[in-house]
Amino acid sequence: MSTREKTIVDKKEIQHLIAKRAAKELEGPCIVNLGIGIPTLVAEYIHDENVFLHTENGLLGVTDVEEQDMDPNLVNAGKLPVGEAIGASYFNSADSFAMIRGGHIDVAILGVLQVDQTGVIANWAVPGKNIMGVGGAMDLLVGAKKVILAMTHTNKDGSRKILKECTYPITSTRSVDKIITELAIFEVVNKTLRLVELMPGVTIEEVREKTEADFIDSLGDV
Amino acid sequence: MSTREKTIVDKKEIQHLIAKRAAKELEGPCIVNLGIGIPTLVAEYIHDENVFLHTENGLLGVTDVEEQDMDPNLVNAGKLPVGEAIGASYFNSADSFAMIRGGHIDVAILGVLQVDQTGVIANWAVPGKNIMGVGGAMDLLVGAKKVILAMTHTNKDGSRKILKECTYPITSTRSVDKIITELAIFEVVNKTLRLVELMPGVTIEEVREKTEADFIDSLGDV
Amino acid sequence: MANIRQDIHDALSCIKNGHTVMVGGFGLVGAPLTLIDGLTKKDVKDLTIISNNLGESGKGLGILLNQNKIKKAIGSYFTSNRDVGEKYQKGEIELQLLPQGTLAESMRAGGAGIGGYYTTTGVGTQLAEGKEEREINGIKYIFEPAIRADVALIRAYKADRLGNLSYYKTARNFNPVMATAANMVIVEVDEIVEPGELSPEEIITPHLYVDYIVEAQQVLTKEGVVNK
Amino acid sequence: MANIRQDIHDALSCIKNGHTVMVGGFGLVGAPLTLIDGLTKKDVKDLTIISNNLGESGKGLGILLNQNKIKKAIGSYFTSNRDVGEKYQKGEIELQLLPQGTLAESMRAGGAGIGGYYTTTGVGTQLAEGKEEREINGIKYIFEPAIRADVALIRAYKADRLGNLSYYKTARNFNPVMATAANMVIVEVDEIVEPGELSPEEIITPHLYVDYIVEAQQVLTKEGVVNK
Repeated sequence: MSTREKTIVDKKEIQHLIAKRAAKELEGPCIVNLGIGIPTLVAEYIHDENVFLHTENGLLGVTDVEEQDMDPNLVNAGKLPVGEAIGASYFNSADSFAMIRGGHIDVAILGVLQVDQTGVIANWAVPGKNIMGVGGAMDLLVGAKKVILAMTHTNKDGSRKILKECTYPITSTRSVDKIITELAIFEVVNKTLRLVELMPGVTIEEVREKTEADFIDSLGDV
Repeated sequence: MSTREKTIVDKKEIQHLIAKRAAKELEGPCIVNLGIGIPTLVAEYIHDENVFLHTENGLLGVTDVEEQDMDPNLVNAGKLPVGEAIGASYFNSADSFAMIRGGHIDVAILGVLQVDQTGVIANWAVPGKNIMGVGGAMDLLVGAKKVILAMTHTNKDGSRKILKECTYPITSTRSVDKIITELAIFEVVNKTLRLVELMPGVTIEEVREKTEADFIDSLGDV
Repeated sequence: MANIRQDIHDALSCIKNGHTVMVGGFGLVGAPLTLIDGLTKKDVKDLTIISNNLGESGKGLGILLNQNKIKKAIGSYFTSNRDVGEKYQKGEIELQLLPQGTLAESMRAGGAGIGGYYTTTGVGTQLAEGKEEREINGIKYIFEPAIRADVALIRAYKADRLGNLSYYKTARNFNPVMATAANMVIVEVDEIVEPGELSPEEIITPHLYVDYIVEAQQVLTKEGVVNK
Repeated sequence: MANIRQDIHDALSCIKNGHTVMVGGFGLVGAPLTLIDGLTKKDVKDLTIISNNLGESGKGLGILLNQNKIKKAIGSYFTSNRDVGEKYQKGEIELQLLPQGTLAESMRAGGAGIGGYYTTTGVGTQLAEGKEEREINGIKYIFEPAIRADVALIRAYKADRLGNLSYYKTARNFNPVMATAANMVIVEVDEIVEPGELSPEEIITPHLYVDYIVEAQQVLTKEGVVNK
């Protein structure tokens, strides 16, 4: 295996590690919206039949689909083919976002570019590049009852993403509730990050090194 | 036949005379909403299959219904039993009023308490009485492309209803487009009433006597 | 996901004194007759009722009115119940009259996270008094705030066990909109079916809007309201 | 009631230079591929396109973009077509980016006679710059005006001859909302059926919203867009 191939495998493994841990946060009955990227992978690890997936392009009751059953007109928000669960329903974009913005989604799991130490995120634009896409990110941030980030702890180049302050344009003034990475789990309480869990084999020193944001060590708390 | 019975028959005859004449205004394809009272009777005189009736409680494609087919859960805005046409559809109250307020109804035929000489109407409240009902009257006034009144020319006691100015609270600042009574037909052009037609056997003198509003005699106009 | 309740009283236990309660239906058509009946048997007061009508004299919400459980009513057409006027004259009830389209749209706004909106309906009339007027692209509008409730009592035709709802003909009316605009949504249905029995096309209210389901014990027939 | 047109060019004849055109679809799913293709063959310019995306590079609306027929685009996610950025850098296109929920809701407002509304989405972000902020019941909202178009090009699954429309799974997306918010609505469908063949429950867009119907000549398959 080449180094590049190895890196890709590692990257994929890390993404699945994060997704699998994020799935543990979901206890039915609940309505969940999964963002593009790592959050989409979370679906593979949900085994609770009372966790219902909502996708903003107009479907409640998203399931996996086998290759042979793929339908080009049945996709999720990432435009990937999906299946429909028993009891699924379809609705138009205005009705779908009315669900999101009206507070009817229990949990949104999202990816980010940056998150600051108050839990405010940036996930839709990079300064200096053309700002051309926002999709449903801002809607989910204001609407979902609980927002969980499923993200790699650092960027590909090793630079940090959990910062004192976002340098990219923020998505909302609302703080997320939880941050899940391949290294650790933080809860956001009163605009403060609390480290509540380390992933297996990770030390708090490593987390400190790879996190710019201030956080409280709450590992010992019950 | 007693005088009272005779009066009732006359009243019904007059109502049907007005409704029948109003139906002539409807040329398909068009979407029509019929108000409560005389306007509801218009349905009986529509023979153009491209005239589609909308009722604000959530049905496009209202038809008559035979006694034996009446369904207590299928009614019009006046809560009278109706039938559903081939190609009919149902929708909720918000969607139904979105149709009305969004300008998707071609013609509304309404009853009134009063109409003034600029075509502004009053049909929802009487001063001194409890103001307790407005229903969809204000919505239809602002939303329908064309509003036609189907009304008796005077009140039961002979008092006039087509006035210089409404003394009852107005329904909208928008003028109606046409007024149809058992005596005459007026068009409202630039906030001015134009008498365009006399009903059979009626003289302009009778119309003048029973109309307080100023109007232009446009009977001779082509 | 919805919970199915056998006992009406139990289903209504979340309704407290002073609550705002939406009640579906256009007259008796599509009204949650069983839940309304349950409410008349419940010890509760100072309710604000949001419903197009307040039933008829001594029927449906009209019973609740006569029991003096209603402090305030928001609707578009109270005229269908003559008792409302009497109560109003005596100062025993507060009324807020809205055009029917505004009533429906304000609920939709409440359910969709919208704070308020501008409509042309009512501009220049007595019902616009005290409301902010604003010109947008040369057209005059008035501001209408969103409406929400603590509890919505609605009626549907069929529910699957997840809580997906279908409706029957014009018995749909305000019910799907109210299902979106309350903290707690209680539905009475003619029939409870298994998930999958309602086709995705038939599902008008997806289950994320529904909290409790009861089977209807009272139904509207040609002969009036009867026990099932 | 809708008119059925055999000729795509004929169906598109109402689109003029400078018009604002809504185009349905979420990416290529539910996009009116045949009508877009027709538009690329039509001599027209200075269009404002309202669509969630601008197709992909060289596909769908992407062709129209490369033909320089688009003066301005309003959408939520132009990132799916890398050509958009290049055009934007060269100053050849004006972009208005809206959150996807705001895009959809503003169209609904446009179709429902609402002048504008207050949403929490975007508050405190760069996309709120220049927008009126207002506090309602202690919550901050921004004002968003309604959106309408001269013409909407949409895709549905089946149409009956009256113009009633049904949709296919997630190919529904923006199509039903756009059908309400344009002066002229042109629909392409997979199949035209007789009135009565669509059940009232299946009809998502009632015929009062539809002006012209054409049969789709291009369809999205697993292998991409193919001619029917």
